[in-house]
Amino acid sequence: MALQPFLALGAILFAIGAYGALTKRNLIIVLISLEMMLNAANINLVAFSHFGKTPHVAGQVFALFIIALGAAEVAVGLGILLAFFRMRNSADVKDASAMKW
Amino acid sequence: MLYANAFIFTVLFLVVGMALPIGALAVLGPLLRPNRPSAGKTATYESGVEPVGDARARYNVRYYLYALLFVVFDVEILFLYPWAVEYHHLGLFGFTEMIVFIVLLTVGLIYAWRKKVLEWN
Amino acid sequence: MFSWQATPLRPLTLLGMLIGVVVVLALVLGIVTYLIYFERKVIGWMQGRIGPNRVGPLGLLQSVADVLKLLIKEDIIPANADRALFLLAPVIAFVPSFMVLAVIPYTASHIFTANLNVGLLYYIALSSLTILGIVMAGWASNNKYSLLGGMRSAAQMISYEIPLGLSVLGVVMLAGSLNLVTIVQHQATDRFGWYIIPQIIGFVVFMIAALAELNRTPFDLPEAESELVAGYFTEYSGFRFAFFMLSEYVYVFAISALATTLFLGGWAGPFLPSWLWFAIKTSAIIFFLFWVRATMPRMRGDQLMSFAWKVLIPVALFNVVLTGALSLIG
Amino acid sequence: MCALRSEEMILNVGPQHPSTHGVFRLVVTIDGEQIVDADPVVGYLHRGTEKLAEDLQYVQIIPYTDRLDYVASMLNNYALCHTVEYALDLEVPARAEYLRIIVMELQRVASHLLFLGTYLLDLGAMSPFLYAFQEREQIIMLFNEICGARLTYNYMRVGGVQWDAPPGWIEKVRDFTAQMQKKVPMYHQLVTGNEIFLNRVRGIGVISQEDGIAYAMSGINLRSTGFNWDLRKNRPYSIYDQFEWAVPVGKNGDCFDRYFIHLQEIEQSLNIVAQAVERVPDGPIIGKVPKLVRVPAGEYYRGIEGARGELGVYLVSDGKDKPYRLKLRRPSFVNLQILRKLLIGQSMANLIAILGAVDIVLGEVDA
Amino acid sequence: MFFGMPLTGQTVSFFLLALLIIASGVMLMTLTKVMHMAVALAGVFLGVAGIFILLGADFVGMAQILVYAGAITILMVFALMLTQKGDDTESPEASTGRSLLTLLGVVVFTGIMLLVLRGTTWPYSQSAVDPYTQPTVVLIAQSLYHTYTIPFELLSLILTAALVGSVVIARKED
Amino acid sequence: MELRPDLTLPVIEYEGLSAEESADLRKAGIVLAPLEQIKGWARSNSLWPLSFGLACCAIEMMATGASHYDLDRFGIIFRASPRQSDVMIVAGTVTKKMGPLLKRLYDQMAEPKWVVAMGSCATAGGPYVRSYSVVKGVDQIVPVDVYIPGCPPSPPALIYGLNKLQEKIRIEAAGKKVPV
Amino acid sequence: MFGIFKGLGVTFGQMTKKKVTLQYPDVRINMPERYRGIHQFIPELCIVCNQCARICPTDCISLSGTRNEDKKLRIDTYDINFEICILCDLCVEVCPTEAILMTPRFELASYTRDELYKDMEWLYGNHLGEFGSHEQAMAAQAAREAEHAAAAAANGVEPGGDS
Ligand code: SF4
Ligand code: SF4
Ligand code: SF4
Repeated sequence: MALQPFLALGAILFAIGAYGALTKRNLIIVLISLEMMLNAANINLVAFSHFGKTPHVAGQVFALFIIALGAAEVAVGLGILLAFFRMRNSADVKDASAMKW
Repeated sequence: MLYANAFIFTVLFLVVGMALPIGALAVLGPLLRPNRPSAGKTATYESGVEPVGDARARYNVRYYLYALLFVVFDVEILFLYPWAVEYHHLGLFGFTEMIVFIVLLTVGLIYAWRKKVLEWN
Repeated sequence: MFSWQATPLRPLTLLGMLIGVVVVLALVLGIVTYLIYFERKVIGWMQGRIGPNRVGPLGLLQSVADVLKLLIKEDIIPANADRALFLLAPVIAFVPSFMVLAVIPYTASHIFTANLNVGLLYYIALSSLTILGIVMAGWASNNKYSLLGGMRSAAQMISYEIPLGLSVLGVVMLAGSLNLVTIVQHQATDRFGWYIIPQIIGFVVFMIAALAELNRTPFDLPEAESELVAGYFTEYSGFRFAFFMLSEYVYVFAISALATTLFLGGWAGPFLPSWLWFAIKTSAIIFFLFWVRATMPRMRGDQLMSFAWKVLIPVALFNVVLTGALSLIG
Repeated sequence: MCALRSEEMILNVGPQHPSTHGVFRLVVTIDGEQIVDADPVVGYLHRGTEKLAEDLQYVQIIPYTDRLDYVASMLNNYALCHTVEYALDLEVPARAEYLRIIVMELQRVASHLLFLGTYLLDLGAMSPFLYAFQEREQIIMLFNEICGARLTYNYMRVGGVQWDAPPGWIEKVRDFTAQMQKKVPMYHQLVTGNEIFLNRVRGIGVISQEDGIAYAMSGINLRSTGFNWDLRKNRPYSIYDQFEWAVPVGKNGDCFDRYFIHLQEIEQSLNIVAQAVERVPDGPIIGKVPKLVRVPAGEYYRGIEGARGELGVYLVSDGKDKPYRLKLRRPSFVNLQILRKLLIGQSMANLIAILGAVDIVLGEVDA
Repeated sequence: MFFGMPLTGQTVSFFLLALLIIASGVMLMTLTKVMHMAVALAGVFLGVAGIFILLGADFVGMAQILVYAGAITILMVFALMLTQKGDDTESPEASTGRSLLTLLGVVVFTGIMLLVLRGTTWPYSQSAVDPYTQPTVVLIAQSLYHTYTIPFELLSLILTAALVGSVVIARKED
Repeated sequence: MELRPDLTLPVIEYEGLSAEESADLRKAGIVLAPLEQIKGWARSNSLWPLSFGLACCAIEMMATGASHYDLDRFGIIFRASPRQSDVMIVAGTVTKKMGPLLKRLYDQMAEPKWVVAMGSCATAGGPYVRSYSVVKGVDQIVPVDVYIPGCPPSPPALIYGLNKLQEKIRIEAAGKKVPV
Repeated sequence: MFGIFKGLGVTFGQMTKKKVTLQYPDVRINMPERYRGIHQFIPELCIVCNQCARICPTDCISLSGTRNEDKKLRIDTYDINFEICILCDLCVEVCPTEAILMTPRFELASYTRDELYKDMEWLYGNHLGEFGSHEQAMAAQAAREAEHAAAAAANGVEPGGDS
């Protein structure tokens, strides 16, 4: 196995996530898309840790950090979203763009 | 790559584990089961009476809060595992390191406790 | 002795593994069938009854009849249900329950065991996937009892997963490994013997959390008959329902096996063959689970949740710190 | 600001539901896990007993009373016979009175045992249910021997009882009483001390004394609030005044008190039975009653202490052999009225504990 | 040979996993019912976990299953249940034009990326560390608790902050 | 208790079957015969009733499930949801208000399903046969397989009735008709 | 905490106790003498006074008789409808000649409702059941119980006795 396929997969996953983040209207789905982008990044990190010039476990450690940060991000993101939802009774991006709350 | 064999073994568990329900439900089942759906039969059950309203109402925020706590603590546990594995070699430094970590999260737990997140009603 | 563990991957190795997996599957199906029988008998005895005794000698074929019956029973897909998820949910719930069995070291020679370095974590991670199946079942049924049952079940299982994960940390610290095989081997040489002795707090927390993870009395709230009819599988019939039962009982076996491995020295023991030791220890834990079921009333939802967060998690954390401190000193 | 609050949902509990003890239906409106409204729907077992009775001779009505509160048939039998005897001003032979007391108090024990069993089953404990049924089965067998039926006894008659005790029966009752008195501590060990159980019933479903009286409650539900009211003591009938026994009362009016009084009443009833079996006199078992009972015209009411409260029979007669109107005061039905008040604001899990402790029997609620 | 690669178990697994990930991802974008999306999401997460394991990072793979497939998916499902009503669906895009444009942009971006990936020669060695000589957990622990102590402690701070923050936000009303 | 000579034994001979065959069916051993008979064996030995008590008879039904009679011996365990139950034991009085609900519950049970009318109320209205609010027999609402007279039928009578139902299932699986 | 352990002790203690379960239908259940089961009717004794039919709260007895040459009434038909009979015993209570009796028989489940409508002949032969005579019934029962005891001994199970 070579490195490229993994990087390519990461890129594709990232692209799917980006598409979702840009077009979806449900804020939770947008958040999900963001998580997918983080996952794509993790694939790259782990792939480099396996194949890199000097393979090292550091890539995996960073992937772990990103996983943890992703969890924190989801927690806070959903919290904000729920607060917003409480104001507007909607989880739609369009309603959020007003940002006057 | 012999260690990978172990993972292949688990993958086989996945395959066989999926094959069983699929085989039983999708293949064997239709051959053996009677199937006579009717409007009455497929109606939603609710103690024998007609249900009022949709079941999929919005749910109490409490469930969500528990899930939230769960995510945070899950991550904590995750970081405790490598620590526990290496504990013998980490010594006092590792111990204090982890105490700080645990204390910080306990602060979060106590905060949630005080904020009555852990209360049901 | 043939072992696929050290053989490079070739078709023959693969075949060997496949046979191993199928053997495990067959064994598990048999074990589950007789677990149900055993449960009915034990609970019956504790209630002054006999339990099944008429189907086959001593009623031994009772569960066989039940399974066969469920197989040939119509399964209903409610009109209001979300068809796709309704069909998928039992599979999502069952597959992880079977997969966790891959890492359990049943015998001294690990032909049926994936000797993973992260075995313990593998168990905990995979078993959490079942929750998704349960929530999906509750949601897809579009039935109020199911949905409430599914939500409660999920909330309960996630809450108790934390103490479960924390309670085994002490064992990991003592053994210095997440590999279940290594953990068993360590127990054989450890100066304290089985980890139930130095890790008694961990063991108690583990057993309580395990009961809750299994949705068994006194934590059987989600499928509490008297409130929510049958909980998240209220709308399930026939073999789909059987798969929920199956995964429940596979978990009963799996978690007892895990407890045996972590705290009771796994397969190790004198004189008898290793698999027999394993079976004896696991049966003892399973018996305990049934015994509790025959005795306890059910806990109330809010008490159940606050028990997990306010009692079990602090105790488990304390256990980790205590184990750490003690092994620093000693 | 309440958008995040879950929406209210209407959930039907019953009529086919494992914990409604029959075909009782409760329409609860819940918000998340909290009950905001509860609406009991009765009538799924309305069988028109009172109307049927208008077309039946008094002796024919007795089998129908069996089927009212079907877990305490002896007491129902007695309520009717007692009212008719009162109307006729009949003397009941002493042996009959003793036999009546014995079966009635055994019936109370059986009924309370059934309550204990089903209540604990509702709370998720399986074994106490089966243990309670084991003891109850022994009482049922005793009844079976004396009157040949297990549930619908049709045992009492106007002026006495239908069957005398078979040989050895009194001794069997004595043995059973002694044995059962030893069994009660087992329930305390198994249930009363169990922390999980205590947490579920302590302080739950509290009825205040004022409420209890305002809702015309009676029986254990009323006594649990600390109000000492037992018709056997307060308006004595039969020969209850000849025995030594106490009326257990509670303090807090919560589910635990109701559970606990049930157990204490079992002890007290056994106490009465133990005294009664020692003194059963010889003699006839039925008084001088005309073959066809005709109640003189007028209105009569007698209330007795049923297993669930004041069981009253209100009889209007126009002098014929059939009642002109028969109205039954069914304690379950009256006690049920407080349910809504108790349930609102509680969580779903408490619903079961509260509903079970109010202890209704559908045959009696719907009649 | 398979896409210019030798047909080994690893290659096959990679392609299967990639298929799972991409299919789940595409499903996630095209499904209309939000609950179905949650299942697709679990598919993506599990697939990625598989990739990690394939790369020898078994601990990270398990972490991925534990945190993403187990915890975050459930949290998402709960959040969906909390905010959705009934059999809610993701409403079809209001402006199809915009999403088409986005799609185009994303496809172009991906194409460029892939081309770049292809064009670059990545200097890698196959020899350095056989990840299986020592359990990865141990390696991770060593670097986590020696080299990356500060980030690790910061992480716990962040987690606590996230917990407190989201509790504050989510429970503002009472 | 001593033997009572004047009691009958519940021995049933099946029409169209030899004595041995009947005995076989009664014994409920595995019939090494066509698929249908195995189906009959499984179904008859795993009858899960819907826990559904209507009135007084339900108390006797509970007593039958309790330790002294122990329905679990026959593999009979009560299920709370009609989806998972095979047999509906109508234990008690069916009122006109309850009738439609009972039908609905019956409809919601999965095939194959059976109905046992327990007690004279469910059979024909019983003591309330002249009442204005009672359905005169549950067979007016759902098809009934076994009627158990009695008011209430004692636990052994219920067991006898359920055994008859098991026999009916086996006979029908063997392609025969139950003797009427 | 100790309450829980006490409870566990109670259930465990129960496990070794003798089981109370009656092994019906393998072992007969002997209902007490007075048990109110299915009726038996003895035509020779009946004087067709009609009291039983009149007292029956559910009207499930129908009878008819004719007057003999010797001016005595003779019963012709006597049917009890067990669909609605509630086994209340009132008919037995009023019968002046004990022509109608109750037997401890309870096994009358049937596949049809019609089968529950029993005529005089059936009621007469009721206490004999499918056996020609009392001796036969008893022998069959003894054989059955012996077989069960043997099977139980082979299986090592306590045969359920009476409680
Ligand atoms: S048949 Fe008799 S015991 Fe059964 S429900 Fe009807 S009245 Fe009650
Ligand atoms: S037992 Fe009662 S219901 Fe039956 S026939 Fe006699 S009087 Fe009528
Ligand atoms: S009461 Fe007795 S004698 Fe009179 S008709 Fe009836 S059975 Fe015959």
